[in-house]
Amino acid sequence: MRLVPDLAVPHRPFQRAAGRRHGALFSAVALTAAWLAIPVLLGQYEVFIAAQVMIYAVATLGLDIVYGRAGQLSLAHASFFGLGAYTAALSGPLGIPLWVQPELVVLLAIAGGIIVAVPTLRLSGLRLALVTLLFGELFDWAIDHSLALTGGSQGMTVAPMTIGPFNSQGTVDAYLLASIIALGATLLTRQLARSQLGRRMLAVRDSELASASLGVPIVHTKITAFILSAVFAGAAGWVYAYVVGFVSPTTFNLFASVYFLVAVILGGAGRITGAWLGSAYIVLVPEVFNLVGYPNLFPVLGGGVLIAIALFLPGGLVEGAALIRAQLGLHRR
Amino acid sequence: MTALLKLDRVSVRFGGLAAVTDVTMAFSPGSLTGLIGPNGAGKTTLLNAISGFTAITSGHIAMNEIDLSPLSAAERARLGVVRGFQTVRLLERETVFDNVLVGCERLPQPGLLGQLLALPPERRCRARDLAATETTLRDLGLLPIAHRRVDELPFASRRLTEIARLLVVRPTVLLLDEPAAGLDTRDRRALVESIRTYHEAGGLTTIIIEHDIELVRRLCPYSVALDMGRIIASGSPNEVLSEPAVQQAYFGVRSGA
Amino acid sequence: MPAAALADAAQVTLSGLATGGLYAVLMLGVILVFQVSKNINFAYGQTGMVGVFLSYFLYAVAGIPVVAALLAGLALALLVASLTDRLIIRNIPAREGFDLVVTLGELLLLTSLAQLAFGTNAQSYLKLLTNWTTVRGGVFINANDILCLLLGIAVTLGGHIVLTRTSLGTSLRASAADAAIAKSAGINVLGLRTAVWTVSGLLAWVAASLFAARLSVNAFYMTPIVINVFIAGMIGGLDRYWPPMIAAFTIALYQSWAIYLFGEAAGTPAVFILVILLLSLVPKRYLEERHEARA
Amino acid sequence: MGFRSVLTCFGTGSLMVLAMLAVAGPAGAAGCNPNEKSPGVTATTVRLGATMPLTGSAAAGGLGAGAGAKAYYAMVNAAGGVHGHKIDFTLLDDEYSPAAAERQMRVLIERDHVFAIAGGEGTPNFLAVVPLIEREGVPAIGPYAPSSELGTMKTPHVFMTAVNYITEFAIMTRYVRESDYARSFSLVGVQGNVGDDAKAGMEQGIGNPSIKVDYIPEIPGTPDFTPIATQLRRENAEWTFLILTNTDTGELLEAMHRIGYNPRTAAWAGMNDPGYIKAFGPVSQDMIVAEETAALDSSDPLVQQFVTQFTKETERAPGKFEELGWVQAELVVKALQDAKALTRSCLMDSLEQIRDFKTGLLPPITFGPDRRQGVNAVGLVQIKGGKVVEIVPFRALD
Repeated sequence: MRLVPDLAVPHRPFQRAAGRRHGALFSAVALTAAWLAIPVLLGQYEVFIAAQVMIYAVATLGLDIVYGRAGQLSLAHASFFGLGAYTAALSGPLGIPLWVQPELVVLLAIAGGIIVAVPTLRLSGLRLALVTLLFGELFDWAIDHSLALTGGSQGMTVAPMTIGPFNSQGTVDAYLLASIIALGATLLTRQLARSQLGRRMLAVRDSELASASLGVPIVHTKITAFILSAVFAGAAGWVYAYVVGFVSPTTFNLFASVYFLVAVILGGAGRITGAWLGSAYIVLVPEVFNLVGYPNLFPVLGGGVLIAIALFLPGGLVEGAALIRAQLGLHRR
Repeated sequence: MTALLKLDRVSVRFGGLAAVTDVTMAFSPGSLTGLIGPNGAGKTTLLNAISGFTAITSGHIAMNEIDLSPLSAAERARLGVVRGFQTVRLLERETVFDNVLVGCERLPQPGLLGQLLALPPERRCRARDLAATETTLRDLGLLPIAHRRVDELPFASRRLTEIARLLVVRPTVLLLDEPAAGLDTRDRRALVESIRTYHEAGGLTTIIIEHDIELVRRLCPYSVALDMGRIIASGSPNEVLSEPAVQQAYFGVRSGA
Repeated sequence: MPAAALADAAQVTLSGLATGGLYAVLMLGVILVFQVSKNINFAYGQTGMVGVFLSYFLYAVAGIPVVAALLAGLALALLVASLTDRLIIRNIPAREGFDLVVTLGELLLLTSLAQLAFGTNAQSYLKLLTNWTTVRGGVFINANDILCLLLGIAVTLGGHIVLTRTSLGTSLRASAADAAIAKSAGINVLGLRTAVWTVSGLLAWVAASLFAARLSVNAFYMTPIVINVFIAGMIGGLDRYWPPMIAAFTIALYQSWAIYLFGEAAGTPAVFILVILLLSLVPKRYLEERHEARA
Repeated sequence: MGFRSVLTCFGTGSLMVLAMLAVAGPAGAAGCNPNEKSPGVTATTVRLGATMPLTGSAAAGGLGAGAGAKAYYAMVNAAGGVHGHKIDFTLLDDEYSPAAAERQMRVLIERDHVFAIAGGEGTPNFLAVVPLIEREGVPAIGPYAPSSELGTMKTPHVFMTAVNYITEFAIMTRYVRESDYARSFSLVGVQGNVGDDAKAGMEQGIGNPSIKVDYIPEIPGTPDFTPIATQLRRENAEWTFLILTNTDTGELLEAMHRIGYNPRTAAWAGMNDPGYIKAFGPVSQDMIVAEETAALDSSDPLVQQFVTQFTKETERAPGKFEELGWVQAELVVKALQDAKALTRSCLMDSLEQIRDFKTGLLPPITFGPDRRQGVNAVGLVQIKGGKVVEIVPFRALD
């Protein structure tokens, strides 16, 4: 018996169960079909809503990185979303060319992520939450007090992004644009989950002591998580502004940040499917309430859902579904 | 043979409380040392001081002539000084496999973009890490439960998972804090066997805190007894246990409790 | 310094200290809750708000006598506070930040429920002495300011006396230090905990009522206030007593001076800058929260 | 795969969407085209929509105006509708929030496919939807959204009956200058377009560049007005003008009162409201308030007729907001009735033909091919002992 791994000798890579491969292929086909069906079968408004789900999914994936994976509670997530959105909105008046904007959004998000992350690295729990909250308030304040540029609380119109025949405020075009970043963000998150970086974050979340004992650079990992989450939110916000054509501070306030938390926790922290489910919830459920004429019930439900999930299903919907599957014996190994 | 790890008059104080006082020790490469002593003797504090979780008040700790004092716990871990905890700390919602895989942190890993974009170096490193993990799991008999979530496993498997995570990349110094606590006799025996074989094959330097004197007797050729933060005896476990000071510390305390 | 400027300065200081007094009332509730249950309740301000809204609704809309309306509002605040602990806080799983998340959920829930049930405005609430004013040396002294300031001082001193001089305080500190040991010493830890949460509801309701007389009121009005109180708590440290209480007064004074000197717009960034400065300058030892238990 | 090929693989649904967008471009005053295909019109109905604040801090306005409009449409429908088309009026809640208004307007235009936007309540929430309205080319008739951004050919689809705040404050300031010989003024206004307009109007009304207006911008829902009151006391102007929400106006006056600063005051039309006067009457004694819609106890037969008809429809007495919603609906129905056909271009054409339309509730309304501001006059009232006394009837600036 050789007990010590000898790294010089190549090993057979570890194989996952074959059944999973088939499952993944099946879901990929089904998702592609659904993606194609939405703009063909549904009306203009419904396609717009589908695009919103995808945009919010990108931002939710971002919060899932910093909170769901790295365990750092950020109440400034909507502000990063707003940072991207206002970059798009202000690019018109400030004359920033389109090709510069994505880089600018990423740079601003990195800068914002660092600004929030660095003072909070010494903190945890309540203090971290409060500093991020304060940062969010500061963002709101900055918008409110830069009237000439942003229109303050009245918000501002965003000129569409046009490239040849492409117009970001056209329904199908918006759907495509949202699909592109949603796909990119999902693939990036999937790769993050497979990488050592992703596992480092989980380690930092579950125990900083254990992480240190494994050699995980804790500070570095937290900053990376904050930056990645800010970049995801910023990118989503940037596309949001171009697709919706209008930005105002209420979309990016504390409650918006709490809704993102609802999305992450409802879906299941640290799970890609969870972030998508959560995003669908925060976009679609208000629509349903609106449809039946009670738009104000959504915040009530949001608060209730957050409490109920935290109390009764802390793993979120994804874990709940897994539990049900296990109960039904469908997934016996 | 020169010592690998040297502690020179190490003291740790918490406010007015002296947890460890003037401890001088040397551990040669490949040694396997049992650290014994009653509760509150300063064993865990000493382990914390070596692994960097507690700052030392005075003295020196050096490994291979490198002064460890200015290094953080994570930096020491990357030099190969790794430790386990009394309470098992795992990635609760992940599988045994992923928990062990995270131990590959101590191998060189690609940069941020390399990892996120799955560039070729990342693919190579991932293949390397997967292989190391699989081997370790097989060696420790964890392969059958590799894809179970750790939060649904019995304590013994969780403990073994934690140890696998430490061993997946060969450490230079392995520090274990009561690894057998909470295990039944059969699991203890298996654990002792795993540690012994790994130790012999890998030539790593191991320090184990253990309350189970029998286990120390079976496993460790050498042992050190601490009481009130000071070394009161050292030598083979049998020698140490027959020292009057150790008898006094152990049974004195026990009868007083 | 010209007399007018001096009068202005006194005015600003007085109004800042009055707000500080109410912050201190809230802070005592935050400290007590933190000590017995190691939790922060983001919905703390809303606990008082729902009480105020209910009493406003009963008094101004339903026409119920003012004392009955006030008692009903108080009862609601006490109920919400104790249920927050009994039904929610005690049952949450130990996951990263779930206590914060769950009370954020409650914040959202209470705010939107209050909006649905009572509408968003509770204007022209009880005046609570805000309409009594007297002039001393060019400074307009409002009776409500004095009331708030005195109440803040009384609560601060009273809290200190209860915590240090009474057997209740001893039990409290014992369960704060180690609930298990306190329990074995015969202290009814759970009962004490419920009592503390209920008292926090009382304090929140008192402060919310006084703020309602001073401020423009909507369902969110307690949120920025409670955030300031939490910030003061963060600066002072919630496991201590005097530093957070003093921080409560100081932050209110600081903010009203910042607003007076640099205009309404300066309020938010002034606090942010203060926090960032303190976090970067204060020694790390001071900021350390209790780490994970024994490694 | 190029962008176009992606489009083709989506099939006809998306192409129709694209075609619609192409048609919807900037319409302008192209004249009446009776054959144009307009959404929202069936053989028996014409669908109209509006968003108003039905919840939130400004809900009173939206609820009242909504009730007024619904009562008018009910009356018209009971009488057979417009050219045989019953009016199908959808009112959605915009919470007085620009973001919510934008979402709801999208619902009206993209999901419900309304023919036109009929009325509205609130400036920031309506300004937020103007780009969408203009992009989709939907006529919007008579929203109550006073703003200098609207009422010009920059926004050709929006037909304004609300006097903008420049005009309102210019008329009010001129009256104060003439009657009181006032020499020093301060203004507290909702920051942004609203406050800026009021300030510009005051400067116009003062007519003397050497007299400056001390302007303090305010954010709606400011919790503590003491700092603003202290600042006002420092400036110590004879007159303080206010353009804030009703609650904020009252709270600010109380804060001023607390610190012993009691200048003469004037405020925008919103304070001409029983709820406000009931809550803050004592601190608002002698305040001058603009009057945008006729007093409900006016002797004008048209006003009396409105009160009677509204009461008959709803079995309750109207308030100011109901009056506003009613007159918005009245203008919409007039334009629909005069339209040569129920297409958007013909509706626009019909609106442009409206000259000196007397409702009694608003000053006479006049639009034109390049005129989108239909009303330019306000009256003035004064709050005295918890009652409103008219001091100047509707008058235009010049």
